Amino acid sequence: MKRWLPSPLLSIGLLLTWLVLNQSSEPAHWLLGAALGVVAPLLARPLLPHGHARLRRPRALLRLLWLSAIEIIRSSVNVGQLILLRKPEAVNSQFIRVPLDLRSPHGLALLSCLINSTPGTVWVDLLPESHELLLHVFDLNDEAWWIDTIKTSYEGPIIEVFEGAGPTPEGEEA
Amino acid sequence: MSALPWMQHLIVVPVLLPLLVGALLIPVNQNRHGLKFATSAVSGVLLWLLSLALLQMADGEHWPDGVGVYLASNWAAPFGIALVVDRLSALMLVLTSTIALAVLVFGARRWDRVGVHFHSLFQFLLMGLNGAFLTNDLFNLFVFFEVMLAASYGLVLHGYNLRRIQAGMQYVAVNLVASLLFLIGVALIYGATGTLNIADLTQRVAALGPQDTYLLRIGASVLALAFLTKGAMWPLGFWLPTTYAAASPPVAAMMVLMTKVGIYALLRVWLAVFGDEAGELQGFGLAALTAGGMATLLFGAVGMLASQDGGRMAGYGAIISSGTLLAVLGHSGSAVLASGLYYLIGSTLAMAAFMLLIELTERIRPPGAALLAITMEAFAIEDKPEDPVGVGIPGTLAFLGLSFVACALVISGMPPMAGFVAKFSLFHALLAMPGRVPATTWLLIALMLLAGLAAIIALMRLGVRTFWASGAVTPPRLQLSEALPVGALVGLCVVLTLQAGTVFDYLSRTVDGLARSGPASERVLGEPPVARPAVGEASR
Amino acid sequence: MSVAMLPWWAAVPVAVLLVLGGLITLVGTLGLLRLKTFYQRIHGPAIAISMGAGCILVASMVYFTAAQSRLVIHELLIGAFVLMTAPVVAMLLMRAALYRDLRGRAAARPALAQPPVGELGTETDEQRTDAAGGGGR
Amino acid sequence: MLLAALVLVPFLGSLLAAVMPADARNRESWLAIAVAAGGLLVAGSLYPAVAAGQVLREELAWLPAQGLYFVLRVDGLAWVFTMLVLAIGLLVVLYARYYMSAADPVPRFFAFLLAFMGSMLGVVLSGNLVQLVLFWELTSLTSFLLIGYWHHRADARRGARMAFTVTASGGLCLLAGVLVLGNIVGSYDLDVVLAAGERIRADELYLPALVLIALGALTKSAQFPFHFWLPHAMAAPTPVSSYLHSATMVKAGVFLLVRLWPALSGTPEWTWIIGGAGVCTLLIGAFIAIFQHDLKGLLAYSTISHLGLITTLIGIGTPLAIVAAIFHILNHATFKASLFMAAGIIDHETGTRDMRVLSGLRHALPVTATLAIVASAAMAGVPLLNGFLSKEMFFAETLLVGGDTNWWMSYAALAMGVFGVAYSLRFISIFFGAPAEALPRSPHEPPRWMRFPVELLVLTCLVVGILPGLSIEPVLHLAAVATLGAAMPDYDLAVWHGFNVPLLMSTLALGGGVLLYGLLRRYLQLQERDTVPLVHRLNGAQIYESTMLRLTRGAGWLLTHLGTLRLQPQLLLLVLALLAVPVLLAGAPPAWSDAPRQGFDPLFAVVWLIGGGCAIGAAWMAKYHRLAAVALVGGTGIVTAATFLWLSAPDLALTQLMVETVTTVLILLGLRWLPPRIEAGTDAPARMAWLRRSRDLVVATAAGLGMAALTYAVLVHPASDTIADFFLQNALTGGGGSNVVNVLLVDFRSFDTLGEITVLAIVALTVYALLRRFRPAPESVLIPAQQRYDVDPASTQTPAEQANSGYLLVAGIYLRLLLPFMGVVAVYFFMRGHNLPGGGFVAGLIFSVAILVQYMLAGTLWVESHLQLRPHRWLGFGLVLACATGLGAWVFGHPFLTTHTAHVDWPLVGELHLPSAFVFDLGVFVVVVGTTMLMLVALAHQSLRAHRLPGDEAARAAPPASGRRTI
Amino acid sequence: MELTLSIAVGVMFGSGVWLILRPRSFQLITGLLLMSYAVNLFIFAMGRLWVAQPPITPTPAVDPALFADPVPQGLVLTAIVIGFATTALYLVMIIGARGLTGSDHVDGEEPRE
Amino acid sequence: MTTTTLLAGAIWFALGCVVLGMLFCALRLAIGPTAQDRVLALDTLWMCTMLLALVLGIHHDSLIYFEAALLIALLGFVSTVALAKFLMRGEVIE
Ligand code: NA
Ligand code: NA
Repeated sequence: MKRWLPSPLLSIGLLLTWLVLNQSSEPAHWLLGAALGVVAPLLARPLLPHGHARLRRPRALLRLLWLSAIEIIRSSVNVGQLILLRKPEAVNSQFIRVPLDLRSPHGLALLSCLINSTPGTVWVDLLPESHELLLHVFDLNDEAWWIDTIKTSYEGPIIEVFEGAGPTPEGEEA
Repeated sequence: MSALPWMQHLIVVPVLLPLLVGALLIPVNQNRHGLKFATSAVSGVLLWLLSLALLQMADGEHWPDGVGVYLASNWAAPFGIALVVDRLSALMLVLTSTIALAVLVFGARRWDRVGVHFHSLFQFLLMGLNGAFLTNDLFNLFVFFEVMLAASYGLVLHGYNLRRIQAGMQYVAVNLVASLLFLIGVALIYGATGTLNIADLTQRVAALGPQDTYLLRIGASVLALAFLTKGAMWPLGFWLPTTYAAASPPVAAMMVLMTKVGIYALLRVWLAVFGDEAGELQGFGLAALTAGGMATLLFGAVGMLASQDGGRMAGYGAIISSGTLLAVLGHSGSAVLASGLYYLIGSTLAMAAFMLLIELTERIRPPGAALLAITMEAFAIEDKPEDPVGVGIPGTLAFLGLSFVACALVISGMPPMAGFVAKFSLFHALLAMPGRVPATTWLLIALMLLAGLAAIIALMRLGVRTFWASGAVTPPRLQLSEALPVGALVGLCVVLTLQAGTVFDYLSRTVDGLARSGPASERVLGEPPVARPAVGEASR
Repeated sequence: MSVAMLPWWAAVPVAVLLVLGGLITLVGTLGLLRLKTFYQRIHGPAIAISMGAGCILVASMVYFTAAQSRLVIHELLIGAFVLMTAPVVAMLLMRAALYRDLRGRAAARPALAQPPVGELGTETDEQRTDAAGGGGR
Repeated sequence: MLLAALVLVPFLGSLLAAVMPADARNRESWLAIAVAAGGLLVAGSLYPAVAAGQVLREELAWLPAQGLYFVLRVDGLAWVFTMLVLAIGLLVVLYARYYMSAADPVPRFFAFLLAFMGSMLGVVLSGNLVQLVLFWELTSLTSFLLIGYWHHRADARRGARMAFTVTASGGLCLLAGVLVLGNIVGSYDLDVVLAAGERIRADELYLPALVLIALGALTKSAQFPFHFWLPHAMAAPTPVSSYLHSATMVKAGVFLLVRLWPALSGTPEWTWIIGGAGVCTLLIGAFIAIFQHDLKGLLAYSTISHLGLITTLIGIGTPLAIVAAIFHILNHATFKASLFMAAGIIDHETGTRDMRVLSGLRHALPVTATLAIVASAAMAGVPLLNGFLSKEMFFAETLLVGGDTNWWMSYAALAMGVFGVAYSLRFISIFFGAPAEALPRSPHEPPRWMRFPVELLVLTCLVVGILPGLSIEPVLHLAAVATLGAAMPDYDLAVWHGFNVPLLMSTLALGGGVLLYGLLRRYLQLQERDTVPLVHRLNGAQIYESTMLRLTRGAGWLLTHLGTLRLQPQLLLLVLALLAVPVLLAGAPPAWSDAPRQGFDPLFAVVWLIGGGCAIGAAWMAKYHRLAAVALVGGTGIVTAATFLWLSAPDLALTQLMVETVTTVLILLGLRWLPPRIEAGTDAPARMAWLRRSRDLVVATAAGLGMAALTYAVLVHPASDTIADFFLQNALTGGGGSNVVNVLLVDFRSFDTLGEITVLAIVALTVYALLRRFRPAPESVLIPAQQRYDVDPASTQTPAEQANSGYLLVAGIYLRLLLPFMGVVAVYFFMRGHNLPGGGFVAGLIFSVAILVQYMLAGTLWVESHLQLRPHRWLGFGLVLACATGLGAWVFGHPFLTTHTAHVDWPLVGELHLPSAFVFDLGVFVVVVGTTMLMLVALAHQSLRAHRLPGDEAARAAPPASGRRTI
Repeated sequence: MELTLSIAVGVMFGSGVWLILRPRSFQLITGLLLMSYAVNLFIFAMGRLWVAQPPITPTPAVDPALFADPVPQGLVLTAIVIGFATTALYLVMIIGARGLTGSDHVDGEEPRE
Repeated sequence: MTTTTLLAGAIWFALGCVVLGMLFCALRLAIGPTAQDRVLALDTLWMCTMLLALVLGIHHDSLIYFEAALLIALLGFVSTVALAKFLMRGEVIE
């Protein structure tokens, strides 16, 4: 099964993509979509060294996404206000470093997606030795608050989603 | 449903065969020279036979009016793309495949190995050339021009060195801009007339409104600029000598054909669109062509005199021949066309042979001798006359010398070779025009004679330096595969001279067909597509 | 004008979302134009990408669903793809800028080959036009 | 056939001789002798007919359409010349058998000689003027080869070139003249032309025709001012000189003048041009001849002088003068041939031709000396020898010129006679005096058969000189009648005409010549002086050489001013042509009263404010800020894509977007190898640069305005009836697709698409081939500075490490996850293309970009170790697939590329249509992928090479392994 | 809209012409790119301007006057692709020339002035 | 006010905002000053074009515009990434 369908989630995603793209639910499209869902990951597999992500807690993921969505809207309004109302010189943009415990590449990817999608913060780099996240914050008031928010609101849930409760890193070679 | 007679398919084969062969050779490993050459050569031979067959068909009773039409994709002209074989295009196909065969054999032992994918590029070049000769659609002509040019870019840079890449930069840049002009021209013609098919244009031109006529004039002039850049008209052809001199000999020989394509295209479009059906547009722009042709002729002559190395001379020789053709065509149109075409055949064959020959003769001369020889001649420095004891010329040198003389005679238009016949018949045709001979005719004749003189002086200088003043001790090493094509091309020039009457008969039939643009265009537009299975069924 | 006649329940949200999306986009790009350093500027488009695009995508979904009387949700794909590609762009661009600045500064002041990062964010880099070095490439 | 054989056999003999072995001297000689003797027999057999006044003609159609027939025609004149050419030829061949050294490549010699003989016969026998020109030029060519026979000698090469240049140019003038003549008469046939004398002389083109023909004849006959080539032609082996400069080559010119006498003569122009040249030549030639030291040089100038004499006679143009001219042509041929041969014997025997060295040869070469003395006497015009007779006639004719009041012609003739005697004495002097010492070889009498030709010729001189009426009269009459026809005068060929003025002149000339010679020897150191008095500055050869040099230099100068080797001027000219030519040709535009169809859209205007701004910005930045220029061009591209979208061309928008992306990546890949701009030297004149820039700015602005105006003119002008309607109406029914653009590409105009994907394949192969030989600039060989910056952790990592665990880890997760989605999207765009925007091109580009992203992410090595892409195969397969799809139509009896649709009924899925256009489009897809991958990957591979290249340098630049980072 | 597009074509063409007259190979290739954009738009304009009338025919029987002209679009598509290919070729040529000649001048050598 | 005029107004407004946004991007693209600024501006220009396509789709009540937007969403980032990588590493494909 794993040999022919390395990641059912991905395959389903592809099938759905196909159906949505064609805006059709004809049997032919289901068939073709399914075929693509099987073939595309197989063809792409040699180029995926980290394998596919496995979601341990899908529900935690949904909750995380919901919270992030709210955060995105809030930050958007903030940034918009700053751009429009504050003098650019008065905006306190800073780099900050956030020590991370998250190791899973997929988890890190999700984290970066959430951080970057949230206006006002940009993921810069992951410092290799210290495993710290270098972050750029548009308007920094309180560095500790940022570090804390990221660790609790984002990193924690992500670790939960991908690694379950346990600390074992996931995502070796598929 | 009625099937297309299989003979009819032959029209498209000159495009398809090289395409398929070229494509099949792409994945073949670079080390398998033998296989690549063999495949390429088989294709060359087949193309040659095929072009002869098409010539036969076009000249015979096979098609009414000697015009064979092939509707690619089975859509009637002007909607689909029509390929048209008439005597002229068949002639160009024969010329192309002949030279191609010679070049292939010539390149067999050495040149196809100095870079990769020689044979694929070569086949694609043939495809482009053949397609350009066959197509009756302006945009398709552009596409085949691009096929031809792209392949020629590759071939000019084949096994590139400093000189080739410098020349290539010029060649490619100028032709890229010229291609843009081509597009502008074609687009404007479409914008003005609403069609791309040449035969359709022929029929539409006379009925255009003043605005569309104006746009058509502009479009046609821009298009002509593109053709003339390829045909190396002064002042658009400065890239040519540099490129010829830098390209490897087999490529340079093929390049000779390519300048002719520009002129062919111009001829095709002009005879059809601005021919006898064009109303007030008949003969549009020909005066400018004459002037440009004369300037080109003069420029070629000057360049010939000023050049020292064979490659450049050949380049200016090609410019002279372009200039001659353009000037006479502009001057008298179809009245001199038969002679012009004869000239075209002769000069192309000789120039191609010359291109190959130059490389062989360069083996005679020890490197560095050239410069010394030039100074010596220029300042008339005499070395002491030695004892009157001759130097034996072994067979190779005799062969090379004879071929050189033959080529030089054809290129310069000196008797008794084809070049002279061509020039004489051009003169005769120019002078035989009704009415008093205008001064421009005399000027044109004088220019052609002067250019011939310049050519023969320059070529003699080169020949003397190469064969007589080289101080060569050992005769150059020559392989049969290198001598054979040169000999064959020179032999063809001789045959062309001896059989001038026969050739002219064919050419006058060709011109008869071309001069009346009406019937030919009706043939193209009237060719019915093969009946499809029911229309509805196909679309279901 | 080929806009279809929509019922009120669809037209109003679409209109609002469009206006909102347009405004946010405008503000985001204004940020790009107005802010003083690159590190600040990168935050401007972020709102356009996240919120502006989001609003317009939703508007599009609602509009076509209502206009065609069937569920049209293929805009979701756009949203998903943007979510997956925008972070890559931001990360790479930010990191490129950072190391370019570090390198530029190291070249300008060889003694300070490895300056602390914290110093970077506040500095305006307007003065340093990148003529020859990387920018000229 | 007989006449044709007469001309052809020498050429066949030439070919035969050419392929004979080098050491077969006897065989070749016999061949040549047989050819000449056979020719003589044939020609001789024609005598009865010719003598009876018949004109023999043979015709062969060559270019009937152009009125060009191969006509061989023998009348008296032609017959006499034929005999002359063949007879002297026979003797020369015999002589050459002994003259040529065993080391000389004799086959070549005889081959050239026979070819020359054939050409000469062709000139003489031509009954068509164009054909005459043809053979005329052939004599130039073959004589060029003969003169340059000893081509290892520079003087031979130079002499050959000079002779050829002069005579061939003359030949071209002759051709022009013949064309004019043909234009006047309406035929090139000799008989017709000769019969049309009145018409020709009355025509307004008479003078040009005369001048052009005279140029041909005068150059060939070495007449002043073209005489200079002849002495230099003496570098040829002596048999060649003996043949060319007595009976053949130089005689062709005077032959032609005699030949055309009926058509052209009888006008003052004729007399002035021909006679004037003749008089100048006879005086100058004779005078210079006296001061030569080289035996052959003396003979050469004497030849010039005698030809001047003949030309003068022709110029005088009275019937009697023509008789005299023909007579002297024959006489000169005999004595001059024998003299050249004698000179050759002397050269051969003594090893030198220098008259300063030679003396007293009568002791060693008594027979030769006698022969040479007799021949010289004939040359000097001593009575009882043939030269005397014709010279006497010449004197008589000169007296008639200008009536009783004008004597200048007679003085000139007398002077020439005096000089002639003087140089003849000079020639003879080598046989007298003390035997020379220190000769390179000690002389002996030559072999019997080498001397025989000389003996025979000298005998002829004597016989003709003593018994002209019996010997030469009939022959001369034959030639003269053929020329003069009804104008044939009465004349009397006798040795003694009583005491008259010509005899007095002859006597004066003889006496004066002896006196002059004596004086010159005594007072002008004739034996030693190096220069010719009075006229030594008049060095034709030097003028020729410097003319040629100036010609070459002038041509070079012109070339640099008329042309250019640089690219920028060429492009400028192209743009200027684009601006000027259409405007000039199209004339004034007609009234243009149409209004725009679409209203003004401010948003669209703003969009193009962006696009235009980006374009101008790119133009501004491209010199020093390449990356900025790339970005700005990208901006223009995006706006273009948006425009396509806006204006109902979704397919174009999609393609433009993808091409934009790929182009950007491509240019960046290329920029890696384009090191920072090297600043040009500051010494470049800034003013010039400014001028240039202003000029270019004007040109660019004009081009932009022109294009804008043209576009606007079309846009506001309603389209005429276009072929587009057909496509719109038939796409769905006939092409089976609703996306008309796609149906155009894969059905209506699929032939274009086939060509287009071929272009892609060609370019990919070319790029690949170029990169195989790519050598980077030294400045860019090193790893880029960015990668050597040791603060960056990536500087110590391989690309694969960067992607799998380094800074690209997080980005890599996305990019790798996106790969299958990109594939699916590619399939989507491919599948829908026939009905909706999309198709093989776009799909191919999407697929390529998907792969490309992986290359960008993990580097070439990693990707290729995990995924084998073989772009070459893709290319080949795609092209073959597209072709094969097209060829499939043949099976159904349809033309190439006709589309067919297969209808497949599948369970569950239902009926599926598989149009062949779909397979064709698949071919397009495959080729696009192959092309893009081959080009980009080939470029990317260069980085690998560079990483290997710098070796220790890179190692030095790389930081120590770890731990020096502060972040 | 007609005016805007005309000016757009003109500006791009003019910028391209300016660039191809410059001496540096990168300027030349940029100029060629801009010129081919301009020419593509020009060809496109030959079908006149149509807003929201893409040549996609929903039914067999259509009124051609209601659709944009597909022919120029087909031509432009071909021209875009060929232009892309030739740009790639020229790019590789200029880096090849830069490597061999040591100069980025279009003539492969700095002009002698 | 009908729904059509309401929608039309909103669409015009959105189009205006997007086009103006594009103009801002283009200005940043032109003035730089650093290379990364230009790259960022270019990327934003891509995004704005995507939004333009979407709004135009609504404007013309047509799904034809969707594909262009999809393509930009999926692949618009590639040239930006290439540029960024070029800035950071000096070459696009290592
Ligand atoms: Na963010
Ligand atoms: Na007198």
